[in-house]
Order: sequence, then C-alpha cells, then structure tokens
Amino acid sequence: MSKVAHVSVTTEAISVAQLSTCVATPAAGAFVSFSGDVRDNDHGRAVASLEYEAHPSAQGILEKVCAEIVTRHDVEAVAVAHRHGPIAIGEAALVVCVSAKHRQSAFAACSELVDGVKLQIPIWKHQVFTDGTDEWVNCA
Amino acid sequence: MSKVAHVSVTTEAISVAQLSTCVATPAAGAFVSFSGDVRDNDHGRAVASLEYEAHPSAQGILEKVCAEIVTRHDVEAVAVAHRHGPIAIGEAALVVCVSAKHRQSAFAACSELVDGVKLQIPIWKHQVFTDGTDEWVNCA
Amino acid sequence: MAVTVRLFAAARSAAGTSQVQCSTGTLREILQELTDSFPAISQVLPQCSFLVNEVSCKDLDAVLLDESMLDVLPPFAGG
Amino acid sequence: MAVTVRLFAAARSAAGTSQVQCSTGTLREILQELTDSFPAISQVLPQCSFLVNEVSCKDLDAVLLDESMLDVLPPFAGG
Repeated sequence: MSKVAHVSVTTEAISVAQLSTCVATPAAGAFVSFSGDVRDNDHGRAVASLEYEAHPSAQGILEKVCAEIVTRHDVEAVAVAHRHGPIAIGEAALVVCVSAKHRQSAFAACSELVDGVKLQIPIWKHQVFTDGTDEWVNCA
Repeated sequence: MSKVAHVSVTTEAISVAQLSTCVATPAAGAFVSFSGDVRDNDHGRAVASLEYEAHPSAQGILEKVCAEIVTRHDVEAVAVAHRHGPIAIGEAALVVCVSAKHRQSAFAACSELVDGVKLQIPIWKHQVFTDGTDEWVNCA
Repeated sequence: MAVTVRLFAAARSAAGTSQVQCSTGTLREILQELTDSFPAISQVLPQCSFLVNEVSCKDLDAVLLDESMLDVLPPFAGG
Repeated sequence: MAVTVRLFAAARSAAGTSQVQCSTGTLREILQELTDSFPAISQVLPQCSFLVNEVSCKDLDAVLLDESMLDVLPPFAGG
C-alpha cells in the first residue's frame, strides 16, 4: 500500500467511514480522523445553502500536500477527500484519515494535513444566508 | 446534550462509527476521532492474543477525565469508550470522538483526552506472544 | 493575438462570466482590461493570485503571449 | 481483625489469587505479609499504587483497620 492511500476531489458524498477503510492496516495501532462538516451558521448568521467550487488543479495540489505530509511524519497511511458542488448542511466537505503505529504521529499528521489542505487547495466556498444575502468566504 | 455525551467501559465491541453519532450536532463543524486498535506486534514481537482488565473504578475515572477536558476546551461534545476483556487483533480498545465549532479545539481536546485516559484509567493489558511467552504491559 | 482568461468563484460572480478573451500584454495590462470591462471585479482582483499557463505568476510585469491562459484565483476557502 | 486485599493484573498473576485476607496493621506491614505469602509478588509491588477503601494511599505508615479494603494496582496500561 502506498502511504498516500486515497486522494479525491469529488462531487460525491464523503465520510470517515468510507475513508477509514483506505488507511486500515494491521501494522497501525492509532487511527485519527477529521471531518469538516457544513454548518448551519457562520459568524452568527443562518446559512440556507452552500456550494464549493474547485479549480481543475485541486486534485493534483491535494496529492502534493499528501505526498509532503507522509515524508515528514511516521505514518502508515493517509487518505483525503474534498467534496465540491452543492453540499447539504451537516454533510462533510473535507475528510482526512491517518493511520500510524503511534498516536502522536497520527494526530500531528492529521492536523497538519487539514491545515495544509485549507491553505493550499484551490477551492472556494459560496454561502447563501437565510436572509437572502450571499458571500464568497474569505473574499470580503 | 451534556458536553460529555457518552462514557463507557465495556466488554462489547466499540467503534468510531458508533461513538461519532453521540457527538453529532448541527452547531459543530469539526469532528475529530481517535481509535486505538490492538496491533499484531509489540516491540517487534508477534502478538497472538490479548486481554484488558479493568478496575471497578474505571468508569468513574473516565467520567472525571472527560468532565475535566470539556471545561478546558471549547468543544460541543466528547464521547469515549474503553473496551476490556479479550480483544481480537485489529479491533478497537479505545475510541474517542470530539465535536467542536473549530478544528483546533477538536484536535486538542481529542489528543489530550487520549493522553488523559492512558495516564489515569485503571486498566491493564495482558499480551500473549506467538512464542508462548506473555507479559503485563508497563510491568517489566 | 489573445489571452484566454478564466475567472473563478468571486471573480466569476463579479464579471458575470467564467471566461473572456483579453489582448496580449503584461499581467498588469490584462488586469486593467478586465477592470475596464467589469468594474465590479476591481473589488476582487487585489485579493487574487494568478496562474499563467497553470504556473503561479506574481510578477505584474510578466508578458503574456498569444494563446496564453490566465487563471484568476480569489482567496481559497477549502475545508 | 482482617484487611481484604484485592490483587489486580500482574499482582494477581504473581500471587495466583485475586483476593486474600491479611492482618490489620500499617500498609508496610501488609505488603510484607503479601511478600511472605507470595514471593513472586515482590517483583510487582514496588511498581504498584494502592487504594485503601477506594481512596489513593501513598503513605506506607498508614494504618489499615479491621474490615478495610486494600487494592493493589500495578502500573496502568489502558488505551
């Protein structure tokens, strides 16, 4: 198994349950996962709907971010999925799963991978609020 | 929902899938989970079977560890389960799930909760190796 | 003699279109042409990063030749 | 006049029993009695912590009265 077990930028639903199977290995004792789910509010405003837009390079960038992480941490495997298109409240936009022999490596790699994705992946988020206004997040 | 959504010391099988439902809430956008699974080797020796033993106070101690964590981190909910009795290779011994508005709090609370459990919970681990020898872990 | 400009997210919303043709020239000149065509995009451009033929370009004086592709990327908000 | 001693994990394995009665006395005296009865437990006791009536006790000179319960806890290995 390659240490980068799964990377996808997809319009399909994603979940920890699904990705965790990608990183399962008898050699690992520690599994850490992150799910970033779409919230029903942002800065105190009620969100009616939202949509992510992905640049065509997003898949390749995500692969690079993963490849870099596995060189810096003693992990068995990482798996990442970022969803785009419309996403319902409560569904996952980003899922990261990491397996490692020891928990410290698993936590560090998972946390840094989430940070790396947020910083580097060319994906945008458009929110429509219940009052009818809308915004592109981070683009004030 | 109490912030300590679920605490159990149990002989039943435990999983992230099961515990993550306990911490789900629309207010949370970040879900971090840890699963500590029984490995097929330890210090390079092949493990044939293993068993955890719990002191009667383990449940109460685990509740205290959780109650302390939720006062120190901005989380929506935590859920923890520690299994005891015989556990098959690859099955989970400890599962922790945390939901929070923001990922930093979720990662910090989950990681500290795992550390707190390992340090404070009166549970012991007995390993039998494939060469017929056995050991109580941490009890050289 | 044209550069294909692809507009994403907030930049596309401001322009009302996802792709336009601009004249060849420096990146600075092309961004000025975009602003002239779509005044609302002036709010977004200062926050954007740029790809020229899929490679990051931070030099406003870089010259884009015929058939180049310029991608206008507003601040990312993945995760 | 007896103290109930509960032995867990490696301490139980070493003694070959999970519960014994000891004479009342100081914690130090009771641990000596355990060692006399079960020589193999001497490897484990130095690493153990103790509960007296479910409360942590670190004082070897503490006196355990009749009907007290002493729990012998080897180093934890949960998680």
